[in-house]
Amino acid sequence: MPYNFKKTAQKPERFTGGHRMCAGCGAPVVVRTVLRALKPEDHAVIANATGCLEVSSSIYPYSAWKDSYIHSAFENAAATVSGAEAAYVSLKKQGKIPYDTKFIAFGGDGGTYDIGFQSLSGAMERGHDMVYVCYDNEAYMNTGIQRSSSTPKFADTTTSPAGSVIPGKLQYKKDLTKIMAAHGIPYVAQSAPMKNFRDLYEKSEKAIYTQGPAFLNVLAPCPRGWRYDTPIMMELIEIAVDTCVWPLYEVVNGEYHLSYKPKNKRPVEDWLKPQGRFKHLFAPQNRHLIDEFQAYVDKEWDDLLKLCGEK
Amino acid sequence: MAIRERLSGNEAVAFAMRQIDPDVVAAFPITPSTEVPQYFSQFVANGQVHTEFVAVESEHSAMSACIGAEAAGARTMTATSSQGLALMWEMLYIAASMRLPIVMTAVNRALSAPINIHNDHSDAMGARDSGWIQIYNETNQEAYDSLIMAIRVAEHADVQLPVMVCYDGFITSHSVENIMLLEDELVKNFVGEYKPKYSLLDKEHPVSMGMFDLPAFYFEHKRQQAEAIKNAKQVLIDVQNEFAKISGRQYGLFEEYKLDDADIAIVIANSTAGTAKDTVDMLREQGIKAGLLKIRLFRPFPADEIAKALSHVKAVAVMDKAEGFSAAGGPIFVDVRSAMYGKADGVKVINYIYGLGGRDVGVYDIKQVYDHLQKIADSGQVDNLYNYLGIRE
Amino acid sequence: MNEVKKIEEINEDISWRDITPGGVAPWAGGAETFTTGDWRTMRPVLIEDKCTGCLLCWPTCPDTSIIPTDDGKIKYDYDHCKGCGVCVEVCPFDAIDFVEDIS
Amino acid sequence: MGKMIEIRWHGRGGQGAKTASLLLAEALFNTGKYIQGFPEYGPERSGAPLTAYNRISDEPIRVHSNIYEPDYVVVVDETLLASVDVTAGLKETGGIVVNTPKSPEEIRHYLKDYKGKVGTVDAKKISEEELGRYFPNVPMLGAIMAMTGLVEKEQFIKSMEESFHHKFATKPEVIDGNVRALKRAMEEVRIS
Repeated sequence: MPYNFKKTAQKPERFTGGHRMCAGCGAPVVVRTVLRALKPEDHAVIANATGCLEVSSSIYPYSAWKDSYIHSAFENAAATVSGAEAAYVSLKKQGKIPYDTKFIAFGGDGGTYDIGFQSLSGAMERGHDMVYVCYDNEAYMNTGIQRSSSTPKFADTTTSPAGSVIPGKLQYKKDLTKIMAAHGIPYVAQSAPMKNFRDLYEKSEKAIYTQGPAFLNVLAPCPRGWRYDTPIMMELIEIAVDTCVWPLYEVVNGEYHLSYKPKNKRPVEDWLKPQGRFKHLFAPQNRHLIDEFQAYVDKEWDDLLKLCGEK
Repeated sequence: MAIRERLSGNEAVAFAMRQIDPDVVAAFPITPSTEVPQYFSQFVANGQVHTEFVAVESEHSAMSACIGAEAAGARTMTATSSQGLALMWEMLYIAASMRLPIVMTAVNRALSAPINIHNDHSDAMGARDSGWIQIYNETNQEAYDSLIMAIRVAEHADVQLPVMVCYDGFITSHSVENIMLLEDELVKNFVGEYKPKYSLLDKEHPVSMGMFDLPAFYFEHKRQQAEAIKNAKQVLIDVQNEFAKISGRQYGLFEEYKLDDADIAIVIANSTAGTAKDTVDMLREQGIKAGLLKIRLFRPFPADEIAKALSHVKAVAVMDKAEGFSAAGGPIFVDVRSAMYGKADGVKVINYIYGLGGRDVGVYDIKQVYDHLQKIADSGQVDNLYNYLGIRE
Repeated sequence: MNEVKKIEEINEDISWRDITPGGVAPWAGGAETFTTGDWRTMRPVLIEDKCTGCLLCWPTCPDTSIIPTDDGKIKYDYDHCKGCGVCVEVCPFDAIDFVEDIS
Repeated sequence: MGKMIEIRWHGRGGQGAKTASLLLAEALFNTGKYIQGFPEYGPERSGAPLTAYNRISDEPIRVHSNIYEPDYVVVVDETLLASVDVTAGLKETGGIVVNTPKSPEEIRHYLKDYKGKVGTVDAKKISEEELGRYFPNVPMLGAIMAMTGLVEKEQFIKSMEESFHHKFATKPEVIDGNVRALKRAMEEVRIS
């Protein structure tokens, strides 16, 4: 069915207000949109890795989740939900569950790229019918903005601080989306909530209703960690996409498809400038670091275009 | 009609699991428990069970998947040993605290380092305060029986806690011995249907589990959990009495062997208890009043009952197959001695660490312990409180 | 175990006997009963005349506090709106004012 | 009360000494005995010397330790005589059976001055002729049972036949060969 923005607004909300995420946090925006892609009649079991989203959305006795929800630890949302999915398969086979249930895991980049990576890889390989959604805010925000393997190069975090000798994080961001695609699972996509949310909604719908494991990597800005003015979140997401820092694409049964190609690819300064975590790059002596960042983004973009048959 | 069979401990436990027919089993191979999921996956492959078998990529994920499955209302089981149990550590506490009645076979093996695949109780003893109910077992028969009973204890409304059924790696797990098995129907009826109060799969009543507790509630949840494990003692007694009716085998919270008139006694868990019974018989033939108390339910610890059972003895040696590194005795010793304080004060209590990393212990090794106890009983003096059996000095 | 309480009965006065075991919360979406409106220092205010009902602001709210109305526009749930201002920025028609929230 | 009999097996990893001990346990279990069958486990792989044990009794067996003073010893691989002290702790009232074409007298020479019974059987020849492959454990089982006389011969063969039918349910063609190998070993074992 073609995407109808206004119709999606009529679907019931499955993630409520009253959670304790920061004002202007990107994660709940991602969660709301992903869950909106569920058919209203379908029940969902949601697993959540320890992280900002978890501690803020499930403070006893107040749960922001209208579906069934489970948190157990930091590194194992994928394993936890795979157990629930196995229970469903078994009980359904035995005729004890008459209705369809969907399985979705949410983790931040810490719980996904790093500590939860093994459990994620295992669950994907085993082929559970589930979606793993990484809301990627590019650092361990819950514990106070420490670097993760998703943190971009040069970002200033509390464990990769920009100092007089070392200009922030020294390593490039891990390309998890491609790593997940290499698992050979039926559906992998990189997305972001932007404009009329079509991209994220449609990818969520495909991920949820594709039989077998699916992975979504979704950019989720963090005003505290990235140090930008809270209200500009949506603009910042657009800049990430238009600079090709965060390209939108999907990998369907192994085939790469580009979801969006900016008409005018913007320079990375547009992305770096509004964010306090990159402030040190704008000192005159660090110009070459911005050039390096640009060269890296260009190469990655080029590689992606080739993979997508766009070049 | 009971079925006379000969099975290894692992075969017996896998057999029990087939009869229990859990909804989900998630497990990862580790010596010496590997055979349990291995045998069980064959039952799955042959369509003999309804179970969804999840061959996870680690023990941490095994316990995580068990948590997800049990939370989803599935009767869930697993098995592990040693490092596997250690890797599960974080999730053991979470399983217990989320009040999920998972039943696990823990085939006891030493912990690294140095790496060692043989038997001692370091693994399970390390998990003794994780909130799991722990039942230790001497033989394949006892392990089989306990596993079936564990389902009932775990899922009981007054308990709602996971249970760990422990037995010795290789000695019990890989040794083929006689066993009496129950018929499938009998086990099926005994364990009954699993009807959890809350389930993630209950569409009509969606729930959130694994919530974040602020200080206003965490303490209350722990108090509630403490009550649940306290309840497990009476529930186990009831379940064991019921089990005796279908099996003819009556179990207690612990087993007393020639203890009622004993002057000297040892307290011991798992397979070496059998060896020690032979020692007791040998000593009894020599007119020495030796006795034995075999640990069965270790968590919750039946402190009052054990203190009472030992109160008339002159000298007791508590045998630990784990070095607790407290420098004040092994884990069973600490609990037994603490239980006896104020209740059996006249009794001299010493500790022996034995059998670490598969160090074999025979009838005559145990006799040395009784000889030591006899000396203490005769003199009324404890020379050494902490002792090592069979170590090269 | 005692009967399950209502979410509003789960408070700091009740006994350990009366809370749900293991911290299970059988109150799906119960967070709605918890208000976060008092976190706000700035308040988004809809300028009805300028609002075209495009709804572009609605999905961007981290607090599910923009509610589409029957007349095709939106209204605010100020019990939960934390005043982040994302909706203000995203509105193509300048139909949302952002004012200091002094009550 | 029946006396408990303890048997120790010496073989090499991959040769089936462990399987033989389990087969023996099973066969005697089928005759109504209480049994134990357990190998000594280590990280060693195929080829390494391996020990396995049996206990057999008319009463429940409670002891759970290794066997240090066996009544009988079975040596599945003759070459072990050079490297392993196969008669260590072996009771003089018992005996030892070795897989070899040599005579008991020749073998006794390798066994220090062991005074008990010594038996030899050419399990290699028997298994190759009857099974077409080198599987020494079934002939060795036959030989040790002939020496111990733990159960009546016909009863033992019948019990083993049952085990084979169970074990080789998917390849019944090997059952007859195994039964022949077992019977031949029981006949051909030389004991002095």
